[in-house]
Amino acid sequence: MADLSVKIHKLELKNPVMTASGTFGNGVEFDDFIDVNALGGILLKGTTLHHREGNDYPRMAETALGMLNAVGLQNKGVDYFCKHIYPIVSKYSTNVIVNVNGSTIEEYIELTQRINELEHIAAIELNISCPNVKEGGMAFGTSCPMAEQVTREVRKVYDKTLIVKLSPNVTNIAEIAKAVEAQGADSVSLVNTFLGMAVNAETRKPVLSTITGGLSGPAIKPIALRMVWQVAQAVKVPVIGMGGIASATDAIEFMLAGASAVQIGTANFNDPQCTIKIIKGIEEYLDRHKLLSASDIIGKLQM
Amino acid sequence: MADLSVKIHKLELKNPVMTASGTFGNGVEFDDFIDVNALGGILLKGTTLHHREGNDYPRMAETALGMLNAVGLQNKGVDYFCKHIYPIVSKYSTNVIVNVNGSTIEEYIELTQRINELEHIAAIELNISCPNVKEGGMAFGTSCPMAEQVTREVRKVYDKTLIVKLSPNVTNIAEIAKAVEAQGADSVSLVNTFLGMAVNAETRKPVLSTITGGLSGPAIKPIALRMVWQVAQAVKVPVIGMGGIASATDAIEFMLAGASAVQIGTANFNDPQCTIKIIKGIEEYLDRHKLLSASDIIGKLQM
Amino acid sequence: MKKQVCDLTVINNTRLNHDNYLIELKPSIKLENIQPGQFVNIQVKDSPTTFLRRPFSIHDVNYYNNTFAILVKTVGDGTFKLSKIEKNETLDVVFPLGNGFSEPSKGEKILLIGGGVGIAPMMHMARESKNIGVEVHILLGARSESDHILVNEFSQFGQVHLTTDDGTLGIHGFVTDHDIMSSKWKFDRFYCCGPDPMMHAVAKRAKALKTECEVSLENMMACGFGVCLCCVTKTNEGNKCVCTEGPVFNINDLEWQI
Amino acid sequence: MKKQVCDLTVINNTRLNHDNYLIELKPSIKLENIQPGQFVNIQVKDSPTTFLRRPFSIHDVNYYNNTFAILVKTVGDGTFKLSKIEKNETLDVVFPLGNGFSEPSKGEKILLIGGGVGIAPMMHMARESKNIGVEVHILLGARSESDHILVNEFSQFGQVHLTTDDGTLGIHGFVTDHDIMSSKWKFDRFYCCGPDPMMHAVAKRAKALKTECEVSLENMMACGFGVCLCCVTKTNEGNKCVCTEGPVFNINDLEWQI
Ligand SMILES: Cc1cc2nc3c(=O)[nH]c(=O)nc-3n(C[C@H](O)[C@H](O)[C@H](O)COP(=O)(O)OP(=O)(O)OC[C@H]3O[C@@H](n4cnc5c(N)ncnc54)[C@H](O)[C@@H]3O)c2cc1C
Ligand SMILES: Cc1cc2nc3c(=O)[nH]c(=O)nc-3n(C[C@H](O)[C@H](O)[C@H](O)COP(=O)(O)OP(=O)(O)OC[C@H]3O[C@@H](n4cnc5c(N)ncnc54)[C@H](O)[C@@H]3O)c2cc1C
Ligand SMILES: Cc1cc2nc3c(=O)[nH]c(=O)nc-3n(C[C@H](O)[C@H](O)[C@H](O)COP(=O)(O)O)c2cc1C
Ligand SMILES: Cc1cc2nc3c(=O)[nH]c(=O)nc-3n(C[C@H](O)[C@H](O)[C@H](O)COP(=O)(O)O)c2cc1C
Ligand code: FES
Ligand code: FES
Repeated sequence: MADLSVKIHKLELKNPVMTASGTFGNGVEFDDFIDVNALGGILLKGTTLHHREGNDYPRMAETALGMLNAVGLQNKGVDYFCKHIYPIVSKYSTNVIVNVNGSTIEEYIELTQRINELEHIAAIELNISCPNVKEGGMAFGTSCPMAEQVTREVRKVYDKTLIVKLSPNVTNIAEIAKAVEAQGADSVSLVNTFLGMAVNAETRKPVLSTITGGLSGPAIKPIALRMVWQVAQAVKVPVIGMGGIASATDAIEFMLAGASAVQIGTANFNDPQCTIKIIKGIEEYLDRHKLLSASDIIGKLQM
Repeated sequence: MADLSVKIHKLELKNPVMTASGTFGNGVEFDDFIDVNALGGILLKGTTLHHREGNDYPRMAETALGMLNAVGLQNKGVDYFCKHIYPIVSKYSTNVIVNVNGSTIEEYIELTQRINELEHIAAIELNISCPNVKEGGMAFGTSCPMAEQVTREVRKVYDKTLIVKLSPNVTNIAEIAKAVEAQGADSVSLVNTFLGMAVNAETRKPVLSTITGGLSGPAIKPIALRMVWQVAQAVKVPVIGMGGIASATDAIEFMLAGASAVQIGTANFNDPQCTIKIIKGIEEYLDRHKLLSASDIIGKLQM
Repeated sequence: MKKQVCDLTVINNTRLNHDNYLIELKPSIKLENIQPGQFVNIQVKDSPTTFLRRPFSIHDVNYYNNTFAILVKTVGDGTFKLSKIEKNETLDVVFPLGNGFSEPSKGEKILLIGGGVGIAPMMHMARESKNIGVEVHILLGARSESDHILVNEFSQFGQVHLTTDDGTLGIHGFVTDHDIMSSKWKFDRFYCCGPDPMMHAVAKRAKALKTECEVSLENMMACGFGVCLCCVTKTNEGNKCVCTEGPVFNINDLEWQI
Repeated sequence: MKKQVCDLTVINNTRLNHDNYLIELKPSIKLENIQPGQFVNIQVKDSPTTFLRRPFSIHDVNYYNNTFAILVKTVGDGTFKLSKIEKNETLDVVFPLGNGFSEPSKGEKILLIGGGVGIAPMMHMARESKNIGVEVHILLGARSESDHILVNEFSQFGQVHLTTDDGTLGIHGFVTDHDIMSSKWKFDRFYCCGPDPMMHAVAKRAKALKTECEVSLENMMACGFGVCLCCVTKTNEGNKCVCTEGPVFNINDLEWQI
């Protein structure tokens, strides 16, 4: 049986399959469906310094093999997180990673410092790519200087594994990846959602309360895969790939393109057990191809 | 019965439905299926100054409700066009528009001058967004200064309707749209295809000979619609919307978001008669909503 | 019972009228303690336009046969495909989801109000309420006579009152036009599920009558089990997820302008 | 005949073996002059993974009943869904597409070579060729005995020769291992359709024997009628579209390394 373990900087993942922030709650919502500890790691939902109500309903629109969301980082803030959520997620033996969001550099720093104190949080994922908030969010991820600055400042106050999550809504994602790598990111994860829109022709109104939202799901896979491939060639740090992954085959494609690990997002909604099936499928694939370890496919696309 | 006619600069379209370049051949391939003259206009396949063989097979990959293509502007060049294709397409009474491609500014200019001489070509669509060629193509459409320059130079030698076709592979498409408008574009059309990629997990090879290709079809509709909406707010010239339109409802959504006309691309492959159905559907919609003309929905999204 | 994702066998699919289908499902695990108002989330296969699961109220439960039923009204391709499902086929279902209606007390008099396919959760509610010695009245509203379904089945558990928008059956008008909703009836509780405007009208009446009232919301859902945060509704305590903190809400907790 | 896009009625869908289905279709317009080797392009409904139409060779034509048949081998969801189609359902088909095999002359001796589902276009070819007084031999290759289908039907039009990769029926080996492809038979023409390696091997043999040889290619297609330029193959005259300038090519025109 093939060795599925992979490394993302200091993180040891028992397999390359993680969950994507905002699609897996705090993990506990999945306890009824799967053994969360069987995953390589879990990304908790986006956290901010202060409580956020998020955007108004409707926050969701179904599209061609995809969905738009405009949740807007609804969460109870870091105090609540430390008091009520952290104790629960600390029980997991898998890697638990917090997705960190700010509207200003200062917020990113303060939030990171708070998370830094939490022993069982193995890493943070710096979200500089949320398309659903008015301030900060994607603005940091679509400008090289801003991406650099926020990474540099957060790096100063954080010594565990720092993953920076990139926005796909850019002309040159490899450039942003190189910029954050140069500022000390230990890994980059991509892609966050694509800015999209849905219109109701009958009511002649936008479907989402926020007009635009973030597109995820199988529809975006070809673009996400291209971006992961471009970024993997541009940086030396490990790349975490995501965007429309719903099967082991999808995950393997991302790994061949250069991803050391993958995150599963929207697919969790359709099948709360898909992550476990994907792990099994990768294992079967490696065995069938007589490969000894997951690293035998990472970046092994043959040209 | 509602008045379907719309205007794109000097072009009078009997209805807002055109075909997208590269998906409609030279029109004649559709003569067996539809009355091409019933369309608002047709965009001929991408033309270059010199003969191009295009890329190697495989040039196509099917994706989640979409497809990647890597045709690479295969065409016989402008001499052949003038001699053999122009005489045939001149028979059409609808607007016939040439999609103009170059690897250098000089090529764009020379090609435009050649097309300018053709009486029955009502307009050109300057393609600064082809992702499938090594030189030129998308490079012009993803940089503001380059987009400005090519538009300015072409404008100098062309006095009929100049449409500039934008690339979606950018951070800020509205900015590019404003830039080409300022240089004299009479209209902008968007979007061209999204740069994407497909991998065959079994062979561990890219599916396309060119590794990456352009994504089109319903999958991209939410992103295309958002871009059309952003561009329509940013420019004063008429916007031509496209990207995944397959039904009258899709077309109406783009028009509500601000498109004065639409182009139908990939949907022509699935249903060679879809353009005619879309025209009928728009007409029915207007009648059902007691609207007198197509212009009553253009940009009429209610916030 | 614990949330599950499993393949349920279709025991029966009965067409009730032009657009309503009663689908009976049998899990391999034992059904226990399904609260009236809870729902299931179903994967629709072979529908390119149906990407996400589709939520349906648990219509009725038969613990003896270990089956439950859902009532499906065809409105788009997802429900259309479901309506074509045949006996012995399986459906991939996540269930049971959400919180049900709060349990009435023995001796109370309650009114279950269902509009359109909103009657779906009321059968299980009517059955369970009658079982514990509650006086059940059922008020069903529909557009027209042919839209009224399951009237006989409901009448097993209490008196049924009907309205139609066009007057072809029962009282001519909306449910709130029915005398049963007037002050003289003195219900302890209203339980309501139906189109938004109807639930608002019922809630308004309930406030006026000072009657306890719960409504079951049908917000658009992506996950159905509390992780996507797409299905929220505004409450006194901020945004709450309809899928896990509802779908049933007491109208006093909602920020409705009524 | 002129290219059409229309709904064809399924007259019959016969399962031939584990993965091959013979689907008979009836158009409302009159069939005329369908060339052997031409193909149709079918819209597959209800398959989220099947976005584009799927091309199939025209297997056989019955002008008298105004029907034609296609032979479908299930390899993915598109062909799987097609294999489930039932009598009286309709399929949305674009046809006839492409150029057929060049017509042999009366008195000639030809060998039709089909590998796997590549036998599909050969029935119509065999029938038409026999009709005009050509001596037809048919060489069918398959993996194993159970993969050989329609052998009796082919034998109406000429002598059938069989190979299997595993030796369970006919000659053990590939089609090129069969004696019928040796120099002593002196065929005027080979017509071949099957997996790429097989067509290459046949082409090589044809070159060695100096026998005229046409092959039918199965490149991936997006449109099927010459507008997307996705299906190209390299020829002496540059890239040509398999859908409109093929699918049948003379091997001398192709840039194959043989
Ligand atoms: C908790 C809950 C319980 C439900 N119980 C039942 C039930 O017991 N029986 C039943 O038939 N239906 C029920 N519904 C509604 C049902 O889920 C939708 O009708 C179904 O998802 C529509 O799917 P579709 O693919 O057929 O239609 P679509 O093609 O997705 O939509 C068709 C039309 O219906 C509208 N629509 C779809 N879903 C909703 C929604 N949730 N709210 C408002 N409009 C919507 C769309 O905007 C569109 O106009 C319930 C919904 C929820 C959230
Ligand atoms: C001109 C032409 C004529 C054809 N005639 C017939 C016929 O008569 N009968 C028949 O059964 N099939 C025929 N085919 C092949 C048939 O079109 C494919 O098998 C079908 O499109 C597969 O669809 P799917 O959705 O089932 O498989 P998918 O899920 O799309 O694919 C399943 C597997 O098959 C491979 N595949 C799919 N299409 C092709 C292709 N064109 N070439 C090589 N590999 C492919 C895929 O890469 C994948 O590995 C023909 C193809 C062409 C181009
Ligand atoms: C409902 C929803 C909420 C999300 N919330 C977050 C978030 O809080 N932080 C974040 O970095 N990404 C968030 N994402 C983006 C996902 O983590 C992921 O990057 C994206 O969905 C693409 O992957 P997928 O196609 O597998 O879903 C969210 C996505 C969805 C669908
Ligand atoms: C096979 C193919 C070839 C194309 N060739 C061209 C081209 O030559 N010039 C051009 O501007 N756009 C070309 N396009 C892009 C389309 O015109 C259109 O912008 C894109 O496909 C998005 O629209 P759709 O989703 O409706 O197809 C091509 C698209 C496809 C699928
Ligand atoms: S539907 Fe996802 S949280 Fe309610
Ligand atoms: S398949 Fe489109 S040109 Fe051949």
